[in-house]
Amino acid sequence: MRALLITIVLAPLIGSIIAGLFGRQVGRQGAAAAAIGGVGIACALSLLVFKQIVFDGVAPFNANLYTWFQIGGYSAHVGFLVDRLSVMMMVVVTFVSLMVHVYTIGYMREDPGYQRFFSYIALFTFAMLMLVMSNNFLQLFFGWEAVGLVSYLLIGFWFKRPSAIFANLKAFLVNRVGDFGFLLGIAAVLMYFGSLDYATVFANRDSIVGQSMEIFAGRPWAVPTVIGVLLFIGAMGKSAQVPLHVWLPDSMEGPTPISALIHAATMVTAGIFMVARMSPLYELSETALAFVAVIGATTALFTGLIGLVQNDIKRVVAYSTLSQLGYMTVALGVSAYGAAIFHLMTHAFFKALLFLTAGSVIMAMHHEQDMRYMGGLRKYLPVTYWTALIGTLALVGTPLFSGFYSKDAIIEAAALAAERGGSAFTYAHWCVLLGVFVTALYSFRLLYLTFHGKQRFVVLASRPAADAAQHDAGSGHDPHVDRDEPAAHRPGELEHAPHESPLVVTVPLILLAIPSIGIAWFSARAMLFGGFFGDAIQVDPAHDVLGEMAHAFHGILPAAVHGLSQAPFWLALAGFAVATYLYLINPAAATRVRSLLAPAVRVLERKYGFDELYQAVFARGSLLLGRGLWQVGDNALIDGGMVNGPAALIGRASAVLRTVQSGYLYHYAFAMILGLIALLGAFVWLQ
Amino acid sequence: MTLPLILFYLFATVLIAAALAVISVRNSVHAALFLVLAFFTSACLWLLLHAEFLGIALVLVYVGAVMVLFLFVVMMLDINNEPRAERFVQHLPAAIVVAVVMLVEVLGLVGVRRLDAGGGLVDAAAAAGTSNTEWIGMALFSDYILPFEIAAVILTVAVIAAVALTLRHRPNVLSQKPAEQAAVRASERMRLVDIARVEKAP
Amino acid sequence: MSHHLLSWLIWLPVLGAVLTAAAGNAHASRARWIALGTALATFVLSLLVLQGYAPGVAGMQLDENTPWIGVIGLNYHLAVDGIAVALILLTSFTTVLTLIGAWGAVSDRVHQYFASFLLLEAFMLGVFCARDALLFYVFFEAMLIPMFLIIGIWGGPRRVYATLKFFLYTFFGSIFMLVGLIYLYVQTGSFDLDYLAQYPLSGREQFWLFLSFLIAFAVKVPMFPVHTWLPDAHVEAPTGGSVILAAIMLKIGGYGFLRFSLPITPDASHDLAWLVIALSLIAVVYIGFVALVQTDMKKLIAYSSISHMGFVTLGVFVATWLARDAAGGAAANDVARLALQGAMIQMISHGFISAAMFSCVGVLYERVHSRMIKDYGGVANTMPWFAALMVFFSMANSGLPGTSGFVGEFMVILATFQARPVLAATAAITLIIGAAYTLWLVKRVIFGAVANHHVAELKDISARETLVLTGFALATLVVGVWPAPLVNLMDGSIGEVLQQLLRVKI
Amino acid sequence: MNPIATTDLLRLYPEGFLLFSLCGLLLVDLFIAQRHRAITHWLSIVLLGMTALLVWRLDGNEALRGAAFGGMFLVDGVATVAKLFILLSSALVLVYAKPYLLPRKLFQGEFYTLSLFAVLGMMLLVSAGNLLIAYLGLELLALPLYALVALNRDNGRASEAAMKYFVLGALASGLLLFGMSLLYGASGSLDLGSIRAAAVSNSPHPWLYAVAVVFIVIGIAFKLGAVPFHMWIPDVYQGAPTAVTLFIASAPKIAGFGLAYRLLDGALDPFARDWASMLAVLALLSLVVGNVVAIAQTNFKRMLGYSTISHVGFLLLGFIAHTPDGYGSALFYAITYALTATAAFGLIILLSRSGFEAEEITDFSGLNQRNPWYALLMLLVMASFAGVPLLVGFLAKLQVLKAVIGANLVWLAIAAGVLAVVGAFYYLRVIKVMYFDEPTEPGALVLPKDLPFRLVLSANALALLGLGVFGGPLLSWCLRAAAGG
Amino acid sequence: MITLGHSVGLASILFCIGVAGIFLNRKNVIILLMSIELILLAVNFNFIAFSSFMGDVAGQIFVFFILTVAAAEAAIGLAILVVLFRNRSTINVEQLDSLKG
Repeated sequence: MRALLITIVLAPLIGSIIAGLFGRQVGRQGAAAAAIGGVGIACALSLLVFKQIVFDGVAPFNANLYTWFQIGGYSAHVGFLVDRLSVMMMVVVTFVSLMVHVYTIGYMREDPGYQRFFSYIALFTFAMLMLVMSNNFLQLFFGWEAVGLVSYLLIGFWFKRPSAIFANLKAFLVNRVGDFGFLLGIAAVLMYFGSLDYATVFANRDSIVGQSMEIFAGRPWAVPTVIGVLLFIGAMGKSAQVPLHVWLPDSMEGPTPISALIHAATMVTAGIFMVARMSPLYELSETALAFVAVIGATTALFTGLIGLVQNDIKRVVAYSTLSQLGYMTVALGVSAYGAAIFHLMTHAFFKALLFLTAGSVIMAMHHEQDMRYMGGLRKYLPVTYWTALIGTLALVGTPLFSGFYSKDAIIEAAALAAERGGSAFTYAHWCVLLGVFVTALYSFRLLYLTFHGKQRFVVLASRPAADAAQHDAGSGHDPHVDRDEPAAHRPGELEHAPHESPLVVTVPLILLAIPSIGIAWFSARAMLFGGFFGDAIQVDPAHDVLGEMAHAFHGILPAAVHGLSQAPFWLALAGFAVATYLYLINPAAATRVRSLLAPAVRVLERKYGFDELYQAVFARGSLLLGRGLWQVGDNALIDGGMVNGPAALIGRASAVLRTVQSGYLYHYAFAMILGLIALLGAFVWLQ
Repeated sequence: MTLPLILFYLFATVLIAAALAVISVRNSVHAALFLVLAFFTSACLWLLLHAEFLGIALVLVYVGAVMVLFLFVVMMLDINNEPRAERFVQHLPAAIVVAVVMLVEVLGLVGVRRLDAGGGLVDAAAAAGTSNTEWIGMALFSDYILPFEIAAVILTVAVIAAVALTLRHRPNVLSQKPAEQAAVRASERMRLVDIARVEKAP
Repeated sequence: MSHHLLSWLIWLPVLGAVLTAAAGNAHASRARWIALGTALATFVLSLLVLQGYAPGVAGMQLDENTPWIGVIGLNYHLAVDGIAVALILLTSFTTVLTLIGAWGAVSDRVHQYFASFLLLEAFMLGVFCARDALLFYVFFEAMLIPMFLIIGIWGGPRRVYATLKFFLYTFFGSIFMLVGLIYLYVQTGSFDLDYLAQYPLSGREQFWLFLSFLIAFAVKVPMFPVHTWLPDAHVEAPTGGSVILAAIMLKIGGYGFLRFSLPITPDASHDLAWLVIALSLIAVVYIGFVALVQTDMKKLIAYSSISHMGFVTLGVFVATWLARDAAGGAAANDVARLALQGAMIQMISHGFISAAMFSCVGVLYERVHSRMIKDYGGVANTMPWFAALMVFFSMANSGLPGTSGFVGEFMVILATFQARPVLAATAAITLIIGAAYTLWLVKRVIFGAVANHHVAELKDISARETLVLTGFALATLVVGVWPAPLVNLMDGSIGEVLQQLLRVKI
Repeated sequence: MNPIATTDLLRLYPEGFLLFSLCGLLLVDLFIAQRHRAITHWLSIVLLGMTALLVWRLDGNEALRGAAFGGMFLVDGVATVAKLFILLSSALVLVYAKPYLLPRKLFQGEFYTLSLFAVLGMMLLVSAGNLLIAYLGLELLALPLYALVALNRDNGRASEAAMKYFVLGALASGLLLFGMSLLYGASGSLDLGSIRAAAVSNSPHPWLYAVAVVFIVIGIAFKLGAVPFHMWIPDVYQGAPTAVTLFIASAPKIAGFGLAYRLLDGALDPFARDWASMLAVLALLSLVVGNVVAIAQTNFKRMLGYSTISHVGFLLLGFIAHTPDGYGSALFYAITYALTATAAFGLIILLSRSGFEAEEITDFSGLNQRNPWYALLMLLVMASFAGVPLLVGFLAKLQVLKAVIGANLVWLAIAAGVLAVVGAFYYLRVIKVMYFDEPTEPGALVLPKDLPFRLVLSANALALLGLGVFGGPLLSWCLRAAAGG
Repeated sequence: MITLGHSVGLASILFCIGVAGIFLNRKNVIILLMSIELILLAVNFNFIAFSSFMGDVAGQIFVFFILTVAAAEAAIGLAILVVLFRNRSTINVEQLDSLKG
């Protein structure tokens, strides 16, 4: 087992190192092979381990590989904890990554940074695996930061683009804000448990019940709450929860949609996973849970709203991701960890699907991402269209689709939690409900604007195909063409008709479409109610909403049927109807609505002004502060006052004193006599 | 008020007056002469203090030698007596104040009154049944022989220094050159020149 | 040789320096090789020291003690413990790489340049080996001259100002230490650190002595507000100078706290810890913000050095709190050890990272002859390998786990949290600011489109430069991934420092 | 009327030898042609050497320790150490002087004879056991110096310096004499020992002591050049021919120590508290004025003049502890200072040529490019002045500070230290000029032919390092001597 | 009856006059030399006074030497003066200020 796990982790790393450091030697194919091979191995073995743990009932693996440091009673190790929770994550991560790798072959074909890219994503897989397989906080933090690093590299992959390198800096810093809390959380854990190992910590979880600490004098806070909140701040950064969500949309700067997928479907789930992993601790604090729920709910609803007004196809998907993450977080907040993880999984599949379809569309449109210049693509890209449709249906939670089960579970859990009381949970419930409507609205808007309606682009067949193909090859992939520079052609003009993407692209689409539909059929019961996770997740009986729901669950079909009668379904339907009317039947109405709700729209387009605020307060503020401290503190006060000041003073004193040496004999003699008088007076006369 | 005391006061007054004159008169020659006066009076005072030998020595050495040297230099350099700089006048008060302060301090600290408490004047030489000169001589050439030698050295130094500083070799002045005389070779002493015979014209 | 190992370690570089200087201006390459050879030999010796040191055994080892200048009580007393060994390794290792890096850095008076570095190495090693307070001071001061010359002769335009500032600042600080030491000698009749550690001192004495040490070491570290010499010195110094300065010289300050303040004035160290901790936190945050707005790469890195060294002092003095306030107890003791370990590892790691960062700047400077950020941009286009390394070191500098930069800060923050969570939070701000100024630098220099023709003409790093940078990279990585060996090397000694700290002297 | 014992004469053997061979030298010199003047040069150096040898031999003979001529002349440890180093540094001076005097037409016998007389004076001074000898020794030292300063007769500055030196010197010795007369009045004796004794037992006019102390201290302060009795130093250092400055800067400092030691410790020990506090004030003033004003100087000799003042401050600090250790430290300080100063001025002479005095600091620009070796030597000298460890200057400062702190004057020690930092600035400036600046004149340095000069100079500068590293024996010797060993 | 106080007092006065002469004098150096002679005279007075009132010979011996030295001093002083005058063709103290600062 140990050897198995080590291989799983190291295979991608080795692949990454080969592709990265020896890319020149092994060449493009070599790099691709190495990376894919590594991740492939990891994926296969993960499935194997999954089988062993889930079906063969092998006991969860928990052991240290080596000791990181050992100081007195304190020790930190590198080790693995593989139980049902982590193995599930391992499968998701490796599988999605594998898809991405394959897809990359085609997507990045022409990019000079081919090897580099493979090395990045393989490295990402490694980091993510370290994160999910960790058995202690230290290693968790390592993976946590490592995925941050890779996302930094991925977003800035096309480092010539100012927007890209701005985005990756932003992403890293915002994540760092989260890590700030996370690190302190870890410190608190160490303080109260004296250890960083999950096992030890969870075993002694009761020791902190009722304890309180004074972070600011005279303000006792419950320790579980402090720990919970601090750790969750980390999750907020990684999982892009309001108000630390600002980095995710910008992260779409990476070579879309791959890095986008990395972020949307995989990396961001780290936060969700972490909270689920910490369930034993969170269960100790109502307050922490409420906090989680509120943040999640806010994210779920309000980021979804932003999605409504976006025109960039990627960004719509990105915002929908944000909103879905909000759902998961809500699930965590209401102690429906199973639901959260379940939704995480289903979402991974259908969101991956959506991203890849988006990518396919973008490729077809020669890296035109603005939906206002699309439309009617259905007939050009049939495969892409159908797979996209499936993804959308799953996303909005159409009964029988995987998304339905996970999402409904969350909403119901929220409802139950709300009944149990607590304004926070009520708020959460309402948010997720409305969220359903919003989700349907923007999802179908995307679908319609892209694939339906009359095509809003013209094809200039003037140029010879070869040239066009050559251009197609060049544009976007070739880093020297910068998207922010005025493109070679005016928006909405294509050199030649769009065409369906190659197999390496479509195959992953299809492969992802299948689980998007059906994965829930045979995993819903287990993961939601079946205690699939065993003791990896612990829920305080008082909070066990899933437990209650379990009684109402009688299987997949009944659930679907029952779903038809539920509010979420009708809300989704409403969203679908509105979208259909505005964007398919009567596009003119859309503009009218826009102008009608102009103020609201503006707010949404400004994304509630978070970016501006941060830019103004934190970015500029700290620059101003720094400049002030430097000029005033260092240069003026310290150097001027304490260092050069005295020096100059001595210099001046010297210039003055030397004039005493006037050169006149009688002055010299006079000085001596004054000395005599002074000595006589001071030492004899006065004694 | 015995005679010696009267004389003491008399000479003291003259001495102080002369001293003041030395440092205040404009003309260097006059200053020198006042200094001579000062020496004379102090010599007299020393006689009153039973230091006959030193009194005479003072007159001989100082008035006879040093002061003459002074005058000689003054004359030689014929220093023009430019009028006293007005800065002198403006600095004068400060200087005088300082001088007075010093005087007060010194007098006060030395404690003139307290000194009077000590015994009166004793003529040790007479007590020893010798003259002051012999008294000093005895000590000088027995206990104080070492200083005496050193003093001799000092005078030598003075001679060397003075010569080194002032002696200038004038080209047209004949003087002994011992170094060359010592280094001279026999061949250089005498040179034979043959003079052509002079024929008388017929 | 084995029982004079430390002496060899110290005096071999001196010999090498003499030979190097003797090579003369005409034979630059000969001088270079002699110097490099010496440095390598010294490195080997330091490895022997490591091998000769037994971590398990308590107390100072490889002891050499002979009277040097008996009348003034100066003994030639050398010995090392784990802490010293670690720093010795750092020194000899860094010096080798520095010399390689400086290979072609200067064209005139090469022999003097390399000789100065060897002298510097010798004196720094001396500082780490010295067990006699005065001997320590002697090396501590002697070090100034070669550095003074390095900055002054081969430095930048404002080198004279910078080097004078550097010299006088340090000289000024150490004067107080000297007076303190003499006072101790007058009281105890010995300069021997082991003896002084035992000697009881009144609270008042400890107070003043502590301050005198504090001034000396605070300048060296440097701590706010006596840090302003460092940016100037770094900016003007040649690359090699900056590297040595940042990598080793600053450490001597931290080392001094461990060797003087804690053992000799334990009570004062504890009572005045608040002062040092406050200054450290100011350094971490204030300096972080200052670093953010620098326009000169070297200056930026210099400020970041100050900010990172803040963690060292923070760790050391938080340890005094933890060890004493937490009412004893094994746990409290362990936290204190955690703090000290953090401080020490932070020193080592900062040695590698800052050295590497300055070397990176040096690489660019040798090509473009500018340190200004605005003169660069898009370096990654022309120097991919360099870019990769620079990004790596930047990440290390902003404390990414897996690099050594993380370990020390992590430990210190964990420990500080147990003393005062608020302080830990303040210190943790560096997570954000540190990343901000470092990565912003990377963004402006490495990434982006090619900024100007200078950048366009850049050649990627040569084999020599690669050697240097990868050397540092490996060190950073190893310590980051597996700090255990380093920790174990120092653990025993740190335990002893704590024991000394716990001894109440009043 | 007691006869002179032979032991007395034996105790005086070195001085006597020097005196008579000196008279011999006078005659020899008279018969030496100018082109053979080197003979005088070497003869006088040999003389000093032999005298040193005699001093050494004398010290070896325990029986001859003690007082001669009824306590007028003392042979003890301090006297021996001081004499040996007076002779050594004077010998250095003579070696260094030659290359300076030759091109300036000053290479005359007078320089040597006068210098040797001064040396004799110093030797008497340091073993004076009697006010009279002290006074005569002082004058025997001073008079030749006055003359030497003016030796370059055609140089206005030199003669101005000489005149200032003379007048102030005379004034100072007048003050000293006044003090002596009061001491005599207070104790009824000229013998230092009995003065000291009378102070505690039977003094006819005890109150006079206190006054006398002030005048004595002033006399000493002037000789050493402590503020405010320092005014002559910068002018004389600058005005005098470098060779003479070199002389004034070196050996007389040791002699000055001797004077202070004899009078303050030998005679006025019972009043240590008084003069110690006076010296503390003077020392502090000297440190401040010396270090601060030196910064503004551009003329090297003048700067060294001010630096001397600051070092005198340090030297006096050694006295204020009025313990044997303190005196020993002061002696060590004086010796090391003398050696450092000789090296410094020697290097100035090295750079100066006929018609060119390397007096300005800027004359040293880029010396490192022109001649790295001598630049290194000057670096050592400056570092030693500044008190950087491993150089002898550090040992001396350390030792003095120890004495000060031992006397519980920590604040004074700190002040001295801080002012030493100020002082470091202008020493560093010289290094800066040599190493950082570009040469003002191109090409390598043209060295004087005089090989012995160069060798001795190098040895002298390296000795600063050597003594810094292995100065222990010398220091302990000084301490032992002061402790009466 | 002459007392010790009288003579020492007189000496002190004389001494002060001599000292004052040195820093009062703004004119030529010769006066300075004369002032020095005055100071020495005062010192001699002290010695003689003490010597005679204590009946001890040492004081008078000392005076003897002071006279000797003073003569030598005067000689050298005047020599320097002559050299100075040759170079500067003035002995005005006001103009002896080429060395300062």
